[in-house]
Amino acid sequence: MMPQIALPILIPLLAGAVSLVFWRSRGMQRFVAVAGTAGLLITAIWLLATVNREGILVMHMGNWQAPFGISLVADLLGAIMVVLTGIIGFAVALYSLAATGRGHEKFGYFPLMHLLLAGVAGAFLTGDIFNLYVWFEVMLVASFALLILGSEKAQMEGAIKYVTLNLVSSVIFLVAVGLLYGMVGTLNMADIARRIATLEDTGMVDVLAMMFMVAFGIKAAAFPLFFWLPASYHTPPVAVSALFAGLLTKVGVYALYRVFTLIFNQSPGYTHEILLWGAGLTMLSGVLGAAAQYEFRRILSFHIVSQIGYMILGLALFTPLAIIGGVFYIMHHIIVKTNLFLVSGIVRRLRGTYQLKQLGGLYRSHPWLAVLFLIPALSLAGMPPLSGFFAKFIVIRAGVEAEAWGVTFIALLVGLLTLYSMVKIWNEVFWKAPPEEGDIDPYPAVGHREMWLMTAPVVGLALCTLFIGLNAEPIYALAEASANQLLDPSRYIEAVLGESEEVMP
Amino acid sequence: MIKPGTLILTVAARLLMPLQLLFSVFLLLRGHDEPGGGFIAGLVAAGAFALYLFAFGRRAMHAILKVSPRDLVGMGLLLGVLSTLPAWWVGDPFFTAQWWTIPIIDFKASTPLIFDIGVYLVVLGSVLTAISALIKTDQEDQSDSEEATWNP
Amino acid sequence: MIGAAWNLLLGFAWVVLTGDFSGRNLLAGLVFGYVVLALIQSQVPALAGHAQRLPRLIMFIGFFLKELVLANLKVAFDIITPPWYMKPGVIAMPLKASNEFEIAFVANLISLTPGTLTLDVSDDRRVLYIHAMFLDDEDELRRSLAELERRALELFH
Amino acid sequence: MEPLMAVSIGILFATAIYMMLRRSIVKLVIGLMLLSNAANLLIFVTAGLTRGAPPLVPPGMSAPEGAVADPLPQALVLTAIVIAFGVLSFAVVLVRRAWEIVRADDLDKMKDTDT
Amino acid sequence: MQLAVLMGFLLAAVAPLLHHWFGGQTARVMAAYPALIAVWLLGLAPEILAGETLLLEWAWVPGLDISLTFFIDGLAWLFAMLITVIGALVLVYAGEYLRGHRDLARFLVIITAFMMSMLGLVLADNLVTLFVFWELTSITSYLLIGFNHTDPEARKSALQGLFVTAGGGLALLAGFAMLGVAGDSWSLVELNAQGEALREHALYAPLLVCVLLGAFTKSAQFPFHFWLPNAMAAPTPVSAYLHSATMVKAGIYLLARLHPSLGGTELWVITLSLVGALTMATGAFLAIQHTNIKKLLAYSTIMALGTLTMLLGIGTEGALTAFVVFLLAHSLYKGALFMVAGILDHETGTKDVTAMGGLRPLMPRTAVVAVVAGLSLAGLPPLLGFLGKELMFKAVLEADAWRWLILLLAFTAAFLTLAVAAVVVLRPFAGKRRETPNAPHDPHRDMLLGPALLAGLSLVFGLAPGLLEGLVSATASGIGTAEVAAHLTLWYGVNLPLMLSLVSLVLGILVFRHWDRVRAALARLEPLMARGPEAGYEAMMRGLVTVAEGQTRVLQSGYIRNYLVMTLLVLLGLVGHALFFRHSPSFSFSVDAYFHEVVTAGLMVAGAVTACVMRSRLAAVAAVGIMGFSIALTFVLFSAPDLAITQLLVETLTVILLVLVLFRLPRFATLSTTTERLRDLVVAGLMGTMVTLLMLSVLGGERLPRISDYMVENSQPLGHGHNIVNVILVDFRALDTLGEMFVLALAAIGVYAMMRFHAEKYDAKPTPPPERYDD
Amino acid sequence: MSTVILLSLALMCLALCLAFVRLFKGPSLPDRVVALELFSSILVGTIGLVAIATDVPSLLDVAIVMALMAFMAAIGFARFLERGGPRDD
Amino acid sequence: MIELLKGTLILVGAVFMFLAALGLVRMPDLLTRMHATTKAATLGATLIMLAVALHFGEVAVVARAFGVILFIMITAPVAAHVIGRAGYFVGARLWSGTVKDELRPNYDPLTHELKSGLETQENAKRHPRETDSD
Ligand code: NA
Ligand code: NA
Repeated sequence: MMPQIALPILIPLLAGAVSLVFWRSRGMQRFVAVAGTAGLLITAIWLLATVNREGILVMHMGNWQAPFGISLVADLLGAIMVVLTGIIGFAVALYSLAATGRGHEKFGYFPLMHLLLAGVAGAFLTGDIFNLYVWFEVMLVASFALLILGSEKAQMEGAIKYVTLNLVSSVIFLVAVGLLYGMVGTLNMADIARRIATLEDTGMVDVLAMMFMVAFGIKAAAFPLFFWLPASYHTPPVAVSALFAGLLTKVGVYALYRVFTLIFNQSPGYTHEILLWGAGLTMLSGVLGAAAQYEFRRILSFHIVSQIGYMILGLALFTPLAIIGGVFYIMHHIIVKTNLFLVSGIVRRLRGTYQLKQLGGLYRSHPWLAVLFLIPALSLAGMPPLSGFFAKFIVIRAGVEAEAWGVTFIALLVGLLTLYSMVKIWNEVFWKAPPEEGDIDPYPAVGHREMWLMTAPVVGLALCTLFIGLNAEPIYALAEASANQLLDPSRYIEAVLGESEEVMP
Repeated sequence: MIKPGTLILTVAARLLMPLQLLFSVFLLLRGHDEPGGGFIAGLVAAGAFALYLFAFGRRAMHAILKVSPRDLVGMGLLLGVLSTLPAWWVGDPFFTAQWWTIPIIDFKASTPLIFDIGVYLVVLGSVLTAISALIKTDQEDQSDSEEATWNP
Repeated sequence: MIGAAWNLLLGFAWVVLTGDFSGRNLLAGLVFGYVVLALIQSQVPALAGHAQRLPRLIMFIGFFLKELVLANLKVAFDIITPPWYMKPGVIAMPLKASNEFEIAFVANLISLTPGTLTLDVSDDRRVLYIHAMFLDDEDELRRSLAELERRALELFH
Repeated sequence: MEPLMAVSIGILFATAIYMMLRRSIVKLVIGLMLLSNAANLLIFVTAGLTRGAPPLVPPGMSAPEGAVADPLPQALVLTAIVIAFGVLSFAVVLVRRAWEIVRADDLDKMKDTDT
Repeated sequence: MQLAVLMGFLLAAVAPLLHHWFGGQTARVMAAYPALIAVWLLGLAPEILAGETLLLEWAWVPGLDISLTFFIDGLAWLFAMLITVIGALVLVYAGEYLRGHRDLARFLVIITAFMMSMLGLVLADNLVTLFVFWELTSITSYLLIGFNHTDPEARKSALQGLFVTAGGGLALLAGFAMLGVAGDSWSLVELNAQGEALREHALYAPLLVCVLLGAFTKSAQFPFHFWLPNAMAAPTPVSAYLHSATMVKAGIYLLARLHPSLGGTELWVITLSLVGALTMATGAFLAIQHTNIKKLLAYSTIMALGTLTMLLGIGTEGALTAFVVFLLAHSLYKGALFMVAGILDHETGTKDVTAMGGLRPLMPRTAVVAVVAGLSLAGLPPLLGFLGKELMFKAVLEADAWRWLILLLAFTAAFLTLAVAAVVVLRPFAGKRRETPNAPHDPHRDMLLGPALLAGLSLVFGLAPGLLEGLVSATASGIGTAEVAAHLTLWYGVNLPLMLSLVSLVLGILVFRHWDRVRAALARLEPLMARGPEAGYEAMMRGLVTVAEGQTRVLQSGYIRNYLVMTLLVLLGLVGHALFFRHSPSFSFSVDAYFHEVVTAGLMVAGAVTACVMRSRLAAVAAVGIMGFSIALTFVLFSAPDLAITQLLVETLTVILLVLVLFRLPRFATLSTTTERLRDLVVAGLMGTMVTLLMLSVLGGERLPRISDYMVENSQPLGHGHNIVNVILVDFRALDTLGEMFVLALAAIGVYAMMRFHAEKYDAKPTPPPERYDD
Repeated sequence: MSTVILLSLALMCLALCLAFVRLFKGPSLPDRVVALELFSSILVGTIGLVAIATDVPSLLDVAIVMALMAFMAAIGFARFLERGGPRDD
Repeated sequence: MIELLKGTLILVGAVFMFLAALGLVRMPDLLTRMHATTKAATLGATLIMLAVALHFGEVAVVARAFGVILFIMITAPVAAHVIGRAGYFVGARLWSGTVKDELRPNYDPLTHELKSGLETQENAKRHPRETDSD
């Protein structure tokens, strides 16, 4: 028994339950917030190390052999994603200690955060398609609740769109699962993959592939299904935004990777071609959205969309290098995007607004913050030698190798426009003189402890970005190994179901 | 001020609530063998308390519940998660059912049952949390504009 | 004493519900009944109910069933036939029943009897307001309602 | 019966979507309710319908005699119903709070956060 | 060497710390570092000048064939020397120029990082590594240009420079990717070894275009030249460094570096020579229009860059020799002149040459330096600039394609440059003394050290060009495909180039004499200039914002209906397409149903439809209740008691909840028009049809055996339960159930928080200000 | 299934339809609530019939829950009315 | 014999159910409709449950069938009372053929006080209840 497969789910669940039991005790909640996310991170790293050493790990929950029970499966992609979840969770937990109001704490901020992480980790580790739906819902409802915490007008308006469109996505997913079960009579993804290969009518498989594509496309905020994201991500407290920005859409991307490598790999000429179009338009439309914005978090939100395009592009090209690029991109993006949101939070804490027009002068007053912004910002724009460069480079190289000129061109162009947005922020927030010189610090000084708590995770994430950039080889090797697993689904299937064929009733 | 329930309703609630609660426990315990189980039982119990709430008001419901519905939720979740752990102790994968027979009353206890009880508590706690929050807010709003909304 | 009666009742309900009439199950039922009662103890004032009145109960059930069926037929006839024979109205019926439980019991019995429907109890609990379908002979109706109440109250005294 | 149910479920979906496209937030929520009900029913029906044989093992036996209804979709639907209940409860209250805070029932008046 | 570069970055990072320790001496201390590297490079000189090359291997990301391997040949060595030597001088100069400036430490950070990036760029053997340093120079130069960041012009210029160069950088990345793919190698050494194959490759043309885009933008070639003069917003040492030795020459370096692998084709020759010549002429032409000394110099830089490009395009042995000499000459005199310009600016407080005059007596030493450097710029003997120009004319006359056009452009550039040189040197120092904002005098020796040294070298190499022969040969051999043996002398005899020089001298003097009139005449061309490439750039940026706003307005409209419709249409489109074109729908429609079953289904539908048409909210709720109860009955009819119970309990509780909630909500209003309703009906109807078709397809299609058979068999024996559904819920699939209870709990927390917590009313802490979306 | 049961089921279904008609027509909210309440009562009977027809006693559990819990909806509606919720019927 | 009894119970039960529904549709006002539904439906359900008890004949099932009867008998009148009362007080219009209304004059819509018409000075006040406001 290898507990590390399930612990990244159980620890945040337990942490969530414990902090709910102790909802009256602020101290306990804060302690559990740090301890729980740290536990998640540690077990996740443990898991990744094990998977890296021993290959795909499987735990049959309840000791029911696959495909009868629910199996947790950790392949490299899953394990990587869980580690990222741990990193983001831990960073945001630390940040939240300083940035979260007492009201938010009292009304369930920390339990919600734990459970969001649990949902995300569960989605990454489950090997069962319906169980994936369940974790999606856990994650979703946790995000609903986090989104409205505080009940402000913008939050409400954003939440209505967020909730509605995500529920539509859930329903499409659910319907697809129902139809799939009707066809193949199983829910275990490895088993589904094996059985689908035996179907004579591949047409219906493509039909189902389309349903999954739309369902996960909404979650991933792909074009033209991303509306919920820019409508809502800038409304909640910033730590929440950061958590969402880092993890939620990536779960959708992960799901796309999972099903379109494992299950729907029969007719890539059809399915992945559509993904390719989606990827290109997603990149473009997201980045254009950002170009029109003048609010810190809105710009960042639209960029999530455009970056999702790159990740999907990796999947859509469906070559080994492209998948490597996609995985690399996901790793890079999660860290960088979260970090940018956290920086935006510090900026707002210092200046009281997210509006670029009303900001300025931070380069002079907080040079360290400028550096901390510049690292993730340039990384996001794909500037070398930061993490984003390698991510973009691999994807583009894959695009060139696959001779997909159109999307490669878009990918390059979008890189430039991303740089434009980041520089816009830099210009307006850091370089520009503050709008009113005399009124530079309208908000009381930030306490030392508070600032330290907010800065520490930002520094940590920036170091991650730098590390991935300067020492890309291990990360690349990891992405490569993960891509190899993804492109050879038989390894996954074998790990889950064993080699015997007789299991199929 | 509107009275929470009429005489007939309050009496009926007093009679029905224990009956429904009992029935919910019954559904919970035999759910493994016949229709029922934690969810269904929890929903019935929630219905019972909702009836009591409608008949006697929020404070009376809290008085009879003794703990905060949020505590129920927390306890239920904790129970649910903890019930997966004994398997670890034995070396099985999480969630592997463990069965014990309690000697004197010859009762078969098991982790699935504990799990089901967790579900029961969560369902009960969640529904009551929601309903009582709604009603409490209504009450406050009502006291803001006493009587103003009543126009038969 | 009353608590014990309730306990017994709940235990019995348990047995009925489970359909398992073994002694052990009754014991379990009594335990659960006890738990439930303990939960609601503070909310339940004195209740009148005596199990030894069983024969009366059976008689009453017979009476009630007869009323139920006959009156139902009367209403049914009016429903099926096109013209309305009914003369509905709301009447106030003075109550003999004194405690809440009795009042509620009587009120519900009246509601269950076709042709009459309890609307409400006055705030001082002395009058029951009843909607009746057939007020052609109001006195007769009042008499039969009083009879129903009398028989019902017998169960408690 | 399944084809007939398929048509019915199709109509349920249509009504749900029609409701969701209204401008009133309350209708939106009702639409969501219809939608999730329709989806649950779809899972149930797609797995195949069986009359008079619930997936219960008779007392004293180790397996049911004869074929019983597929229990797995039932379990899935049960889970889905409860999840939908939770989610929709949230949505319902959200709508109410949104109305209280934004003071508009009209979804067209809730577009400030986007543009 | 790699370590040296990396340490350099580290040095940059700790500059603030050093500044803390050394104060005003920091720049000098830090200048020692590039000087040291220069010394080390000098140690390599014997081997390099002998034509040997050095390959210093260093792994980085082997998985991607990315290495930090450095390759040093003549070309790299020359550039590295220029970078480090001029770099050290600029540091010393800057330390004085920016003395007491509050951002001196930051400046040192950025310029050191920039220097190291340049160094890495010219030494890198790997395409990707080269690109990494390439982009680093873009970023650092962006930060340098925007150094005076509170000035909107500086910010704008910085952005322009970055946008143009980074845009080109992306093209370059694509080009490199294609190059790597085409050559199946990422090492420049290996790529250069297989030039033939590359030039034949199908990707040659696109990759060349991409690479050229990168190089041209970086090197401010026409029509991307406009960013460079704007970059003069930078503090003077920066400009000096950027535009003499370094960043702008990165593109030139790259072209030279790739010459063996990509050069020599018709496409290459024509593009480079024409673009180069055009750039030359444009630069020179624009230069004489300006009175700002930095702009004058900047445009003349553009002219020089054009020259270099053109020479690479011509690509003959003579052209390559000319290339190296011109490159060196330009680096020396332009570095010196920019620093002189900085001194003038510093001392007089103005950058306008027309506002200066008669400074020679006041700043004699500066004047000498200026004159020497100016003469080199003018291409007059006995300075290196003269040699460069002569060789250039010679090379142009060897050009294969478009010879006379190129010659005309080159000639024009030459005499205009001469005029510029005269303007830059003579206007400030000669003539009548003019009053300037500050009282000028010779600057601190640190500031004179750099220009003096560079001007001196111009003179030394001009007088003794033989000193350079080894270097030029080595370098030109590295660029060309064959060995080049350069013989340099100041006097090649009376030949056509010399004639051309003479004529240009005369014309140049004429232009200088009538400079004011020339400017006035050219000013009339202003409207034409307004349509230049810069205007195109501006229009593009405006267009970007317009398109972006338009797209956002259309897509992110804020109307949830539009979002829903769009989402559903995508679903309909994709699924519908797959359903009809990938799958041939075949389904049997046999209805075997009892009356009561049909009625149940009908009631279910009727309930739903009623909920839609009801004008009363509570009636709609009741209708939903009917639908729910009918569904429960369906579950009963088809053997799902657990489901039926759950459904009806949930339905009941939902009704209660709805009623509690609706209490506060307004009544339904009719808000949509008939058209809208019709549209929605169509969408809804299509969706319903699609769902039905999907279900029928699955129901009538191939169906594999179920895993649930196992559960039915083993629920009692292994799960110890008779209710199989419940055994699935709490045992087989307990993980689902665990998730589900958390969903419920989360929903409850959410509801609770929504009802009870309003941050605005609640907030206990006065700080931080309430989180809110501010508009 | 025997004719009696089929006939009865048909009757019950007609009854369900009639209840639905009242719900549809209203005219007032209490009328609709009464219809809903009746609907659930008829369902109890229908479930009993189905239990007999299919010989599955466990369906009775559904009937019990229905008998015990379905009236809660009516209570909810009544509470709404009594507290003076805005009526739009 | 049992079959016959069962069949009769079922059929009669179904007929009563149907009548209840018919009454619901046909009756002219809220209160008279409620007359039709509450009783007939209760009776119908009772009869059918008796048939169920007969049909299965096992103790467990019989007990459950009686459970249903019991619960319906408890809940149906309560529901009827609650709806009827709410409907009446909220202003449901009575049928034109209604002959008398003794409640209306005793009800004060502003204070929601419902008098009995038999008040003396000291008992005119509302009885205190052990419920809180809600
Ligand atoms: Na169950
Ligand atoms: Na009649």
